[in-house]
Amino acid sequence: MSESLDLYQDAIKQMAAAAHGHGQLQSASGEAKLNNPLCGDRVYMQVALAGGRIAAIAHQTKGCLLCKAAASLLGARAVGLDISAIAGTTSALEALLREQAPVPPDWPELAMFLPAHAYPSRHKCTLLPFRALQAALRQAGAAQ
Amino acid sequence: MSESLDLYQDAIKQMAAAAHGHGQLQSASGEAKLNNPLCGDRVYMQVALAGGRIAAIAHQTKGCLLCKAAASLLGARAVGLDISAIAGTTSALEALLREQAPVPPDWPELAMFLPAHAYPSRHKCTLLPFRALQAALRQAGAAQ
Amino acid sequence: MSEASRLRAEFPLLAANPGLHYLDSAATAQIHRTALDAVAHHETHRRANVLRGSHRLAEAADQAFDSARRSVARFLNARSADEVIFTSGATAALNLVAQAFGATLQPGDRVLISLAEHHSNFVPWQMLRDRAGIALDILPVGVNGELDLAALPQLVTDRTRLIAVTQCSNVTGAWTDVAAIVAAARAVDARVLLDGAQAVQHGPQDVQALGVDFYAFSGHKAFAPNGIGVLWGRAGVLASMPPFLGGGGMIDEVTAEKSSWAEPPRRFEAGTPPIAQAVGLAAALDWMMALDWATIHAREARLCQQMIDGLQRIPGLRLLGPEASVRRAPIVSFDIAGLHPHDVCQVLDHHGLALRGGHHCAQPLLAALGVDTCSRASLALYNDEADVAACLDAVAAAVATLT
Amino acid sequence: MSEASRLRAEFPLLAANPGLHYLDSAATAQIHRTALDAVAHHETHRRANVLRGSHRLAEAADQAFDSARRSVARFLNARSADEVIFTSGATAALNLVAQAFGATLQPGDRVLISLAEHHSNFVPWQMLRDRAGIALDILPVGVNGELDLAALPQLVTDRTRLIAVTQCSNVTGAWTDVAAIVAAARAVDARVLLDGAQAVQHGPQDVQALGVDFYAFSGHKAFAPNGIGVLWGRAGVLASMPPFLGGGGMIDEVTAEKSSWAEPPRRFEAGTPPIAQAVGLAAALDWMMALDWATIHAREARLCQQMIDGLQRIPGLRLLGPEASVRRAPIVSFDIAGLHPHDVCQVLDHHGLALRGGHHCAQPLLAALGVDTCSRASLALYNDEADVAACLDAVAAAVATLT
Ligand SMILES: Cc1ncc(COP(=O)(O)O)c(C=O)c1O
Ligand SMILES: Cc1ncc(COP(=O)(O)O)c(C=O)c1O
Repeated sequence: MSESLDLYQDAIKQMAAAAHGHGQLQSASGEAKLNNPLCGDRVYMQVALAGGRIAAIAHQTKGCLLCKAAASLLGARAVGLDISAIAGTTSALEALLREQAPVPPDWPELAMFLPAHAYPSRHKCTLLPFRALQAALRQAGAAQ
Repeated sequence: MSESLDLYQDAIKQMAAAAHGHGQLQSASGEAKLNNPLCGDRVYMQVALAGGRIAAIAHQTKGCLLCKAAASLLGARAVGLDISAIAGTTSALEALLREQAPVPPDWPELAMFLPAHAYPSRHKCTLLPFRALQAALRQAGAAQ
Repeated sequence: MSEASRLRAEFPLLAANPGLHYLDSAATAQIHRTALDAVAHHETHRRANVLRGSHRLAEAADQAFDSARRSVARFLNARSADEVIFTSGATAALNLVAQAFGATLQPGDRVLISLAEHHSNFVPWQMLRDRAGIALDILPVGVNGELDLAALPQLVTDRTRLIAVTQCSNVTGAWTDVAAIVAAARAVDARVLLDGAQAVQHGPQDVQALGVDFYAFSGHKAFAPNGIGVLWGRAGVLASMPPFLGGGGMIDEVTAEKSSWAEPPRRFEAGTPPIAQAVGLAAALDWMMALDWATIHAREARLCQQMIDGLQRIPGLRLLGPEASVRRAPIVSFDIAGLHPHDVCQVLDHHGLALRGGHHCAQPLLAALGVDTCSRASLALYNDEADVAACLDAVAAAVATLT
Repeated sequence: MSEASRLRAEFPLLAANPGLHYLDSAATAQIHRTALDAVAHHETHRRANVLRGSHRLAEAADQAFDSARRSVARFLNARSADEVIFTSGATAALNLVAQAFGATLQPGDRVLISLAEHHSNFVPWQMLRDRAGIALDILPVGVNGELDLAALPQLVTDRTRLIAVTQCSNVTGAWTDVAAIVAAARAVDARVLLDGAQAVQHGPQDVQALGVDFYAFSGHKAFAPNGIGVLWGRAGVLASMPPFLGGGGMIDEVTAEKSSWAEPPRRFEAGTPPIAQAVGLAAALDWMMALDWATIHAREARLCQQMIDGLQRIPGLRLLGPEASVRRAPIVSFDIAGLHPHDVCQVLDHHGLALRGGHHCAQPLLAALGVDTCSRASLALYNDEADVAACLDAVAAAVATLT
């Protein structure tokens, strides 16, 4: 009980507070609403595509710090990427949560989620924005 | 396991085999079919009344030895009795099964059911013909 | 040793976790050792199927099961053990009523529930509405989540056949004014179902004094095994209902063409019932019946007040639930501005506290209270001052950690 | 020590009752110590409600529950653990299909069952027929109670949507020719439900190889706790079904107006599930998966044959069940002319044998076999030659005592 709770390191709190990408797009190519019925987390994710790549992203996120930090990270980093890059990063995050797989070099920020490995019930919260983005991209019809 | 099983004393087997009252009445004042869904025992009981007393009784009984012995005992003894006498004997049999209450002096044959005290799952089988007779009497409209 | 620590020592999980402050009894109360021992003893000495016994084990299992039914009847002060139906839990009990009593309703009949219901006493009625063409009315709640009894007169009509409400909210702890509900129902000859899930861990109940027609609860919230629950129903009402599930044990006779049904309670207990769990439940209820509830209630109320007073001092924290004047169970839910309950409860866990954060299966109530989720501390007879103090410290720590 | 006595020693009840010849495993198999220990361990170290965990106990309970689901999936060789639904027993699982799959049927659609079904796979379909206006067809049985597969072509029609049959009769022990049923169903695009209640105590199953769509069983017949059962369903079929019961845990979102549902399996698990029982079930199934089933099957078959051969020599005794050529589970039912099974089993009990007499919740089958009731000896992996010999002696003694 005395070890510190590194789940809530400053990186997470700052990323969540920054709320990169929070808002709404005027015209989206695709969007998705996902929720986690067990905890009430909700993500509304929109993307605009240009040439198969994300040109703009916006989200409205109700959730815990992990969920908000993940959404904010996508808000900061997703522009310019295509659906397969997002799929790869989502898998990397899953593996990192599940089995402490290495942090992908191009997404060093994912390291902030490593302590969540110890809390399986929080994995879904963390992944929810990534899943929502994938769903929005699929809705936009972005071919893999 | 070596003590003998006094549940199946000769008195029971003989009473069951005698099947007193087995058959059907030409014209009954009342009748009832009762069954025990858990074991499949079935009693079809008919009575004819005269002056508020049982003038004739007949039954068709599918059941275990206890059930058959009880039906046969009623076939042998019920004629001439009224509904309240039957109610009294039924209660006496219940008490005897439940808590080894004394055998009523006017129904010494009930003693044969005393060993069933130790087997609560058999109490219903034993009582079924008595319950069927009571139901038949009620159907005959015999006032208490 | 304090009374609470003496009690605490009787709970295997709490005894095995001396550092744990368990404040999640509204979700699941810890099992009392007498219940756990009863399950092991039954499985080791009397395990057999029931109701068709023709060997001594089966006979012993039958007797243990019947005796468990009588214990439940005593716990509820039911008129007869034949009014006690064993189910797999409160949710199954509530669905049983929605389906079997529901089958006796006509299109246009009305059922009244409240906005404060747990999903288990909400969704079955929506499903019945959609299936059977009945109308579902919903009693609103006030700003603190208490049932708005002033709305009863408009909502209880000649077509109202059933009022189904919780005895105690799993979010706010508010006890329902059951007498008012029963009076309103009786005026139109409607039946009353009480969801007692949150009540049973706070002592024996008296269904006759409550005056209701159905009462549902779960074993796991009564210091007993899970996988077992009870529906109590008034004999006459049960007798008028068709079966819920079909299967072994609930029939009178089955033929290829059609089947007929056993009398209650067996009519509503299809299949092999949860036998060892019923025996465990009886052990827990028998143990509860021997306790001094006046003392326990006084302690629960005192601790609840300490919790409320302490939480109120935390900046940004909003308490959900009734005014001080309303009788409440020791359940305290709260929302801290800007913090998500899952994060709060995670930090609390880090400090050795078990609290639950989320929607608590009461989304309509939370929506009425203006929140999506909240954190909840729920107290039971094994909690003491140290649990409350630890909780208050840890909530303060959580605010510091998370902001 | 023989293999059977080594196994026997692992069952708490059998170890506590050295003189007992337990031949009633078809009603309830004895619980294996690993399952009983797993329940006690769970309740002592991880007891919490699941699926909404925000403290470490709840997290541990969640993981134990998820892991139990994966054990069941392995035991059944299911494609995914998400195809495994925990219920309170086989009867609840069968009713779940009758109601939730039943709700997808149209008036005029047909369901085919057999005359050999246990009431739990008979009555729910009669109830569905009477409620939903579907037609119920019944596959007849031959003189020995085996399914009359020759009647399949006439009974399987374009309107047949489901064939629901037992994998193994609880009266005759006959195994169903599942491949023939599946082929007939596939020809008209009907689904197949297999009632595996009697199969699971004879080893792990392979639902993919069986080729069925639903598979139901109970924990208490699989050396596990009672109060728990499983419905396995093909993912696509489950996804097309509306919920069965309403309550906590099965929703996506609840509003006062309407609710939406979670994905399977949670959609079909309303309320707090039987958590400790699931953990106990997983322990029993894990233990079973490590056994040498070829050896056990050979012993079961040998003992079954000894029982049949011995009983056949008793004058007036009629064996029910299939010809020697048909594959059967070690279940032997018999009728002795002029003797009632309850009396027979009572005398057997006096000699230390636990057998069951009655209609075995299979009245339509018994009627087809021309009896109201019968006595049944059922063998499991802990039985040995001594049990069979004692049974044969005691049946002879019963005939002497009762005539
Ligand atoms: C008020 C209330 N009703 C019903 C339930 C459902 O109980 P269970 O999940 O044990 O079926 C609960 C508990 O979750 C509850 O708090
Ligand atoms: C073939 C068969 N199906 C279904 C059942 C019902 O199982 P349960 O009573 O455990 O729900 C049984 C056992 O009683 C059975 O033998």
